[in-house]
Amino acid sequence: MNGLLAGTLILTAIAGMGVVFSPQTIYSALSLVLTVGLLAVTFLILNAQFLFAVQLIVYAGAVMVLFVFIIALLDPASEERPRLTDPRFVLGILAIAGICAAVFVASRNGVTYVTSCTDQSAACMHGALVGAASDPYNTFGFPAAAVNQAGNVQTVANQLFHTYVLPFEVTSLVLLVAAIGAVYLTRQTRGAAPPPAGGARPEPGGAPQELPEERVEEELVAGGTR
Amino acid sequence: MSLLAGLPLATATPGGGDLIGLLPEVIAAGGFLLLMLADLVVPPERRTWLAAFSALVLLGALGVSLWGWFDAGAAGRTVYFGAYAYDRLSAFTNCVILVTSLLSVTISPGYLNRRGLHFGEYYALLMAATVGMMLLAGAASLMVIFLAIELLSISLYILSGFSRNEERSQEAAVKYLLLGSFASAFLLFGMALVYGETGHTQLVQIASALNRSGPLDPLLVGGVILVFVGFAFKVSAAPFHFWTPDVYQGAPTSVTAFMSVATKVAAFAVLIRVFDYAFAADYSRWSPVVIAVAIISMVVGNLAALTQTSVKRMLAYSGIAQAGYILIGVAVGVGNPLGVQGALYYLAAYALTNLGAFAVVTVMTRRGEDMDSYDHLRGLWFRRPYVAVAMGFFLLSLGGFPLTAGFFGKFLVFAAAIEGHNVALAMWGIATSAVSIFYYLRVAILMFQRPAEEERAYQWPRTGLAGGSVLLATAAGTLILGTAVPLVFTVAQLAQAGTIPGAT
Amino acid sequence: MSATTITVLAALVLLFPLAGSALCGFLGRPLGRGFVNWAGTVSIGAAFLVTLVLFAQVLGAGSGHQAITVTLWNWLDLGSGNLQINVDVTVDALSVLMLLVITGVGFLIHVYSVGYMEHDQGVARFFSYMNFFIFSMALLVLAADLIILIIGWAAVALSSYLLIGFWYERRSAVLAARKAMITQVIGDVALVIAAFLLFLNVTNVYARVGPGVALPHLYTLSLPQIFANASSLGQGTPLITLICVLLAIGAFAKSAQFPLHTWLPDAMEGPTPVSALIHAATMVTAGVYLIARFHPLFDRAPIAAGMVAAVGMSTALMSGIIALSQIDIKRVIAYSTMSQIGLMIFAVGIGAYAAGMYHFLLHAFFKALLFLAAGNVIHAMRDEQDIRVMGGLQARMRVTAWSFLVGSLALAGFLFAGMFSKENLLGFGVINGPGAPALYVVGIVINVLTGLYAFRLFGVVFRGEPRSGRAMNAAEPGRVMTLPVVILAGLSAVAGWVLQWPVKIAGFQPIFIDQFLAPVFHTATSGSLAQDPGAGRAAIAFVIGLFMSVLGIGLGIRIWIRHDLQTAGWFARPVLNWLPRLSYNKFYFDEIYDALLVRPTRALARTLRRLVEPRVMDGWIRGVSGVATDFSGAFRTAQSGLIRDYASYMVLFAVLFTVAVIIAAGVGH
Amino acid sequence: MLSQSMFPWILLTAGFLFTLGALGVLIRRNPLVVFMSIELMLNAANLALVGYSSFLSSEEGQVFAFMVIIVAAAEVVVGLALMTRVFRIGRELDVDDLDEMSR
Amino acid sequence: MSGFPWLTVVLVLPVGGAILLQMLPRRASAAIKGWTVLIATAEAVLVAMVVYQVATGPAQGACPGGPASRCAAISLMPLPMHLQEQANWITSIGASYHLGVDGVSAWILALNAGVFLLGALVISRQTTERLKLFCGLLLITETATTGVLLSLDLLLFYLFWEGMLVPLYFLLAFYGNENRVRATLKFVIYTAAGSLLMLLAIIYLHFATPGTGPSGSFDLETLLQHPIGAQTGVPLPFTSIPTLTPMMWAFLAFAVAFAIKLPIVPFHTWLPDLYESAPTPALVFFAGVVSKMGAYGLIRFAITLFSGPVHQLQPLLVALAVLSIIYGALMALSERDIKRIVAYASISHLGFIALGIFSLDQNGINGAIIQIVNHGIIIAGLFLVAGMIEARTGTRDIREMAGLEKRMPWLYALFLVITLGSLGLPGTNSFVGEVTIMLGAFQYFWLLAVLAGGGVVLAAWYMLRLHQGLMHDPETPRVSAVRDIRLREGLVLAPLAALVIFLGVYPHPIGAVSSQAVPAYVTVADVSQAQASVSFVPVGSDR
Repeated sequence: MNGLLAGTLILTAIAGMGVVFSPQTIYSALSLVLTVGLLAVTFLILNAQFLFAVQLIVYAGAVMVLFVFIIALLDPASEERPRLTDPRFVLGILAIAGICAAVFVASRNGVTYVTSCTDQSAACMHGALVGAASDPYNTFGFPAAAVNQAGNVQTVANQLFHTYVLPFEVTSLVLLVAAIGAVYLTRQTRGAAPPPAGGARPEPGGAPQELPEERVEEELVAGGTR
Repeated sequence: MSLLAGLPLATATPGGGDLIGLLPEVIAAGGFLLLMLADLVVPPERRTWLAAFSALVLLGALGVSLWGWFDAGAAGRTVYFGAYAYDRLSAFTNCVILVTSLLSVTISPGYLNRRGLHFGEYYALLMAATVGMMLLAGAASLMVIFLAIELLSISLYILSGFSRNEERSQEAAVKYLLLGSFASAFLLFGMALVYGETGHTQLVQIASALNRSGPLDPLLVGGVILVFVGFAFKVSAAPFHFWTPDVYQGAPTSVTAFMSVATKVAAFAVLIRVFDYAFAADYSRWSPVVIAVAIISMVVGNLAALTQTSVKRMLAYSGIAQAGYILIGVAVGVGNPLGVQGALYYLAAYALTNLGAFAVVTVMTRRGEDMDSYDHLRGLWFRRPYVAVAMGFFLLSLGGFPLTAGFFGKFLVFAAAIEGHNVALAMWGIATSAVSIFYYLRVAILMFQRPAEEERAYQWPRTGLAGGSVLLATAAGTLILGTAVPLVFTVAQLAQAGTIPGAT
Repeated sequence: MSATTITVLAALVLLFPLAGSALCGFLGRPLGRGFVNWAGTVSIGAAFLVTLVLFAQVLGAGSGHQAITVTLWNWLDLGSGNLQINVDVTVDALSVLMLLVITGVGFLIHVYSVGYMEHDQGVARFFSYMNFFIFSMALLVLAADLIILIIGWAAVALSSYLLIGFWYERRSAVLAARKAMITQVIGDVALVIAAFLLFLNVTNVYARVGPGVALPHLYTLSLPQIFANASSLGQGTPLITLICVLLAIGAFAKSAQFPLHTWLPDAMEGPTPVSALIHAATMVTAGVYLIARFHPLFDRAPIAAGMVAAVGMSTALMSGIIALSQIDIKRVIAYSTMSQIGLMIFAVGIGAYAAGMYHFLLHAFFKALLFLAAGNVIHAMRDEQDIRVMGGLQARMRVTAWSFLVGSLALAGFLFAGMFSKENLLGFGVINGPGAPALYVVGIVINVLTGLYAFRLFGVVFRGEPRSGRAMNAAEPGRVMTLPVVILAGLSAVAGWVLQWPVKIAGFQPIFIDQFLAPVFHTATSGSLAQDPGAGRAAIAFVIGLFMSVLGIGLGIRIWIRHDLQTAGWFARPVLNWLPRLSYNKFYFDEIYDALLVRPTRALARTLRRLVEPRVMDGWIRGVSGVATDFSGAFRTAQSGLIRDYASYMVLFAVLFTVAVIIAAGVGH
Repeated sequence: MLSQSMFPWILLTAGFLFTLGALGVLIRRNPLVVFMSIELMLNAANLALVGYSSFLSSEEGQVFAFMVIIVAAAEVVVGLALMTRVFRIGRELDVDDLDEMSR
Repeated sequence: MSGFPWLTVVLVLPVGGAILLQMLPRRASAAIKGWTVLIATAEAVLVAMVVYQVATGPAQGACPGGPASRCAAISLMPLPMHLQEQANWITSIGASYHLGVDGVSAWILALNAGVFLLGALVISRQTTERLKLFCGLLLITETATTGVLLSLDLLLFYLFWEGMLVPLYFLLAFYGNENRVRATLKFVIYTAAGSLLMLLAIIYLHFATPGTGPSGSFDLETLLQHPIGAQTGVPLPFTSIPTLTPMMWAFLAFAVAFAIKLPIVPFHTWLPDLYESAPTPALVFFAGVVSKMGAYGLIRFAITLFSGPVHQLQPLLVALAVLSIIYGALMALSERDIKRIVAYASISHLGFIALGIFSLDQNGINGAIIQIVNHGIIIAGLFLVAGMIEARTGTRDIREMAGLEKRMPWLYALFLVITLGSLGLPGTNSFVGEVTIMLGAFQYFWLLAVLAGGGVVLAAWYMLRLHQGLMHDPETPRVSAVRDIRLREGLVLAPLAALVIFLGVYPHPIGAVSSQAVPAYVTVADVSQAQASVSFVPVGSDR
């Protein structure tokens, strides 16, 4: 398992580099598909079967398809290689180095908290049920009892609809908003609301532009115009 | 269910008590859904009805929030299993957000009509953003925080680009979207670290975990800092502010007015909750960063605003600077009630004042374009004396002159800094405030100078009932917060008095 | 001599001129010239009458009379231990003597002015100023509190300023007025500082009574209080010397003594009655009065007193020399005034106060006479003052010429007034003062000079042939102008003789004045009044002095009336040929002051305006705002509009903060 | 069973992917690739979440990751919609062109 | 007169008048002006009653913050306040609405009311275009300055202090000449920067003062009764000043705020620019009152609250004051613009006031108070004259004007009196103040006092240069058609000139009132200085 995990992680990293460094947009997209897929595998190795599925369905299946579709629509030209002397590039590399070093050192030396319950509040008990291993360094994976009896998917789903019902509902709002937004932004102008004055910005002091729907609007504007 | 009955799974089910805590958000969200439907049936020339409906919903939510202030009581509680705090802090911020939202809705129809942007989606999105902000203000779990931020951000991305055929608006939207997602990623990664190192996403438990902690955890502080970066982006604190001027300028002004104020209020509310309460134990770790960001914000915001020529951009930079001042209160807010009280007072003051200032820009808008250049302001006094006086008043308040709301905001955060033995921080505030007076007053003076001849010949739109009432309301609020200080200050004290409900 | 009477009389002396001034000033223009003439002169006449009553009162009190000090009102009271000033007036022999001259001579000059100013538009203004001057001068001499004295002192300076600049359209008059005023202010400041020193040190005497002891109201700048406690200042201590030097500087400024003398010749820009009243008879002698008044202090400060004497004598010598070569009739008289006042200052410097005041009294007569006569000449010459275009006026203006001759003789010290007072004064110098006989020797040289310039002036103006058409057509002015001249000539001629009566045969000392002033100068003093030179020395000094005066007169007549060129040629010899140049250029004092004080100050002021103000004072603000603007520009440059740049900054700072905090945590760990 | 010593490597990979995504945002001019880079960053965060979740035996991380995936999808929808609007057909896909507003 | 809140009435009357003023129609300029004058007159009458009360009535509230024994325990003489009013304001941070008047503020209050009345009287047609606005701003400014003078609570004081800037800003920015915007901005930013520093120090005092209860206090008297003990600080090299303690910093903040408003020399450059560009009616009360607020603040707050630091820095402060005197005088000597000359002369005279205050001597402080009143009268008169001349000749350059006396004898006479007052001629009111100030300073810094005397000589020079330059010499073409002042103008100037003389001859009324209170201030300073237990090295005094 360890070897499998290590291999997946290395492949993920390489695929991720493909996203960033591919000159062709479509290669980037394909690399991202690869990365996402490899991450799904990693999730599976980490006993997160539910997420494995979601990752594949939502990301690889929907999001990336959308990307590819847009790429096809817009047909971007290939990009020239970023110069190594670009300060942004240097900064990015330094950031990678810095963060990786910090994370690595910290995670090896760091102390992870033991979350043991001290009171009998619902929240705490809940945490104790699934989260509190006496020694988190001992194993990866869910508490044996829960996973053996119900499985990962059930456990997560159960949490989603009980403890995390509020965030779950919020996601629905997010999706709704995204839908409205996408529709609004992409559809052609509709109805009586006229386009603004062609995006042109008349010089200050210029004469007011006469617009055809002026009269209608005047009635609309609270308090009237002019 | 029988299959699962014997399993050691969570069986906690949300009940009515949970819903009561979330009632204002639920009302607003319901309004959001209804608005989408109503948009389909309301004829285009009657879209002002949508505004009226939104206002009604917001008023309802406001009423419920006010009721919630008393219902939650001094102690407050969390609902939905530690996901949302039903306490006075959230009630206070909810009220501020709802009021700003209400005022934004009121100025919108006139403005949108003049810009040719009057679509029903506008109100729906505004309502969604409001829901996101209220959720954010009350969020008591990292997950809800992230989702609320995304909800309000996505709504605002779209609203920024609401002027679909205007390049500036679209550009603003793309900038906001890309940078906003970028910042969200930072926030998320920070949350992942915090979650991982404490084992929890609920703030209550994070706080108790931190209290129990023995030796320091570098990854945890790294996560804390990344979370802060994410929030700093939302409150547009320097050096994470770069999106602000461009987006404020490009977005339709009514949207700018709304997002410059409400987003900041919500984000600061959550910043206070997360940092001054949940992360209080790690105060010594994160406070240098917050202080640094506060100072950089004050310096960059005020100095950059000096040489602006667009009111919207100037107000954007001013907003960055104001974020710095509020951050003073946050930075010294741990164990120092005055810090949080000051920040809350400042938020309320800033909300009214800045909204008023942007409202002036909206009522100045003429057909099809924003009139936000300094040249457009010149001679406003001669065309629209009351608007000019109101604008002057808002600018004075932003500059922190006495008898305006801004003064007591500044006073309280500086007092908090000094009480927190951080005189240097207050000194930075003082020095940059002095600088800020220059650009505020420069604009104020412009309004009272004679306009050029051709400008005078131009027929300027009238303020209108809605715009006038918004200006009146904001000006009155600014005045009340500047004079009847105990009124709001007591409220801020009460709001501050509760920590995260349930925390030890 | 009850206090109430004195209060009323003193108040009247002050009020009459003040009322006259106000009447002329406010109502003069609407009511016209006739009103002004009456109001202006009658007020002074009334004051003179009141003064006579006062004089009678003092005289009636006999030789043992005490000074009477009355309080008019409370000026300022800042509480115990702080400044407490009353408006006090004091009436004693000295003040009455001064008042007599001020109002008496003043009255004559006012009468004269009616004629002199008959063609001038600003007559109302003129009489208003003149009356105000009389008021100020009366206040000065009556004041019994140093601060009130300073007020009078300054009011005198103000009226002098106003009158010098009376013809304000003349640039030279304006500048002269300004110069006079600034010099006076220097003197004021010196007096004020002296007042501070007195306040602090005399107060401390009382403060040492002990803590907790309730002090009565102490008006510590009250002159009687100061004098009563003068002993607390010690004898010859640096403190009292400093105080006296400061007082002397005030006196020098007023009395045009070196080095504050340059304003007086320029002050001749004013109308001639002004010169007669203010710049000859009264104001310029205020310095003498001041030192005489403060004699309890000067008596205790021999070094300061000696300095005063030396300065007085050197001023007398210097101005005597300058007077020899001036060509403006009034300037010549002005320098002679300086010279004579120098002698008075010398007298009070060596402690011969009564002698000094005696010379003041007589000098007032003959110097006013000379000025008024000169005024007649100028009037007749239609405002021409250059003596080179005069000549031969004796034939055309007999009364004036004879009066002028009386004045010249009185000035030179032969037969008339000056003979008594000046020789008496110099007699004290034989054994008193610093390096006793040395200054006396200078004094007798001055006697020669006095005769020289007096008769130079008389000869050039009145004798010989007219040197211009104006001189040819000159004529005697009306009675209103000649009458005061004649009266003054009479006074000059007889006053000495009368006051000297009965003559103390061997001593030639003015018994009357001595006795009259004795209560002032001999009460409560334990210091060193001038020693009586004794009958023998006085007689010898008198004879020598008289001889020198006659020598001077004779030389003057020889050179300028008989035109003996050989005598005049002495001054062309190499030993003496620097003298005329020095004399003509007034010892270059104006130039020196210009170079040392005026120009550097102006240059400094200009430098401040051109460099310091914009570059330094405003500069640091501009610097700050410049830096702010630069930063603003930098921040705006950073705001490039590029998403990738924005993201870069975010990454930079996010990573910076994160890594820094992690490292800090690690270090802390 | 996984060894606990593997955990730092998971975190390291997450950190690497995260900063790699950030690098992509910094150096790439194509807005689509920039967007993909951001997705990469979100995925990195998800990896950390799931890694922690598994490591701590706590399901919260997985729930969180699930939310993140949904949000990311929503963001992509809006973002791509905007981009089709801004970078209309024919216009060069370059974020550096978006600098009308600056300073 | 007790019980009724007279001071509140005094405070709100002008602003109330300003609000009612808005109901008048814009065109009714006579009514607007009449109303303004009426309000200003009523205010002046009220203030006169207050001053009378202070002069005659007993001081009340011996120790308002606690029992009288407490005052005695720390041997502190309470400020002898009259007509005190106190009400709750922001209780939770210890700020209250606390008004009071004493001998220090009484005559300044009277000056304030008088000068504003004068300002209302001289509003002329030149501002008719927006007369209502002008009058409203004038009245609002009066409330602000009155509030500054009456507040005994530091926060309340600050509110008025900073609030004063707002109406002034608009007043100066709307009216006045072409340079007004720049000059006004400079003024406002300059003063606001200083004030903000003071705000910091106020907050510091609030938290640093021990024993003032759980919510602390902003009340002046309470703070005075709880002195801050000895503090440690950084030694300042090369000086005799021992330490830069927090209190020293706080004092510096106060001092800078007041020094800017006063102004003392390195902080003065806003003043000439502003005076040059401001409209005359505004200038009358601006120069007459507003700049005096700095001096008042120094007396009331800086030397009482910070007696330790003020004693330590005394040599420096006195030196700066003398520098102001000399520098202002020299600048006045080299300027050519009437208003700038007067402005620099004003700096020089205000230097005297600062000198008196920093002498920390009863005489000096009394003199400063007297001089505040006197200078207010004189500077108002000078600017009125400058305005009248400018209005007639159309120029302010003294080189273009000469010989005005012939054309304007009445103006000449009134101007003369005011000029003499300005140069401190004995017998005029300025002399009283200057001599008292210099006496106060002379005891401790004789050399500097003598230098100040040099300033008096220079004053004679530049004032005569101004007065004579305008009035004397052969007349220039510009003045040949000039008419003398009208009766109305004369009636405005004449009382000022009369006061110049009257207060010079009989200054007792001011001195009697101010000397009631000043001992308490000096005692406060001495006592808390002793309690601060910092060694005081006398400098410049060999006595």
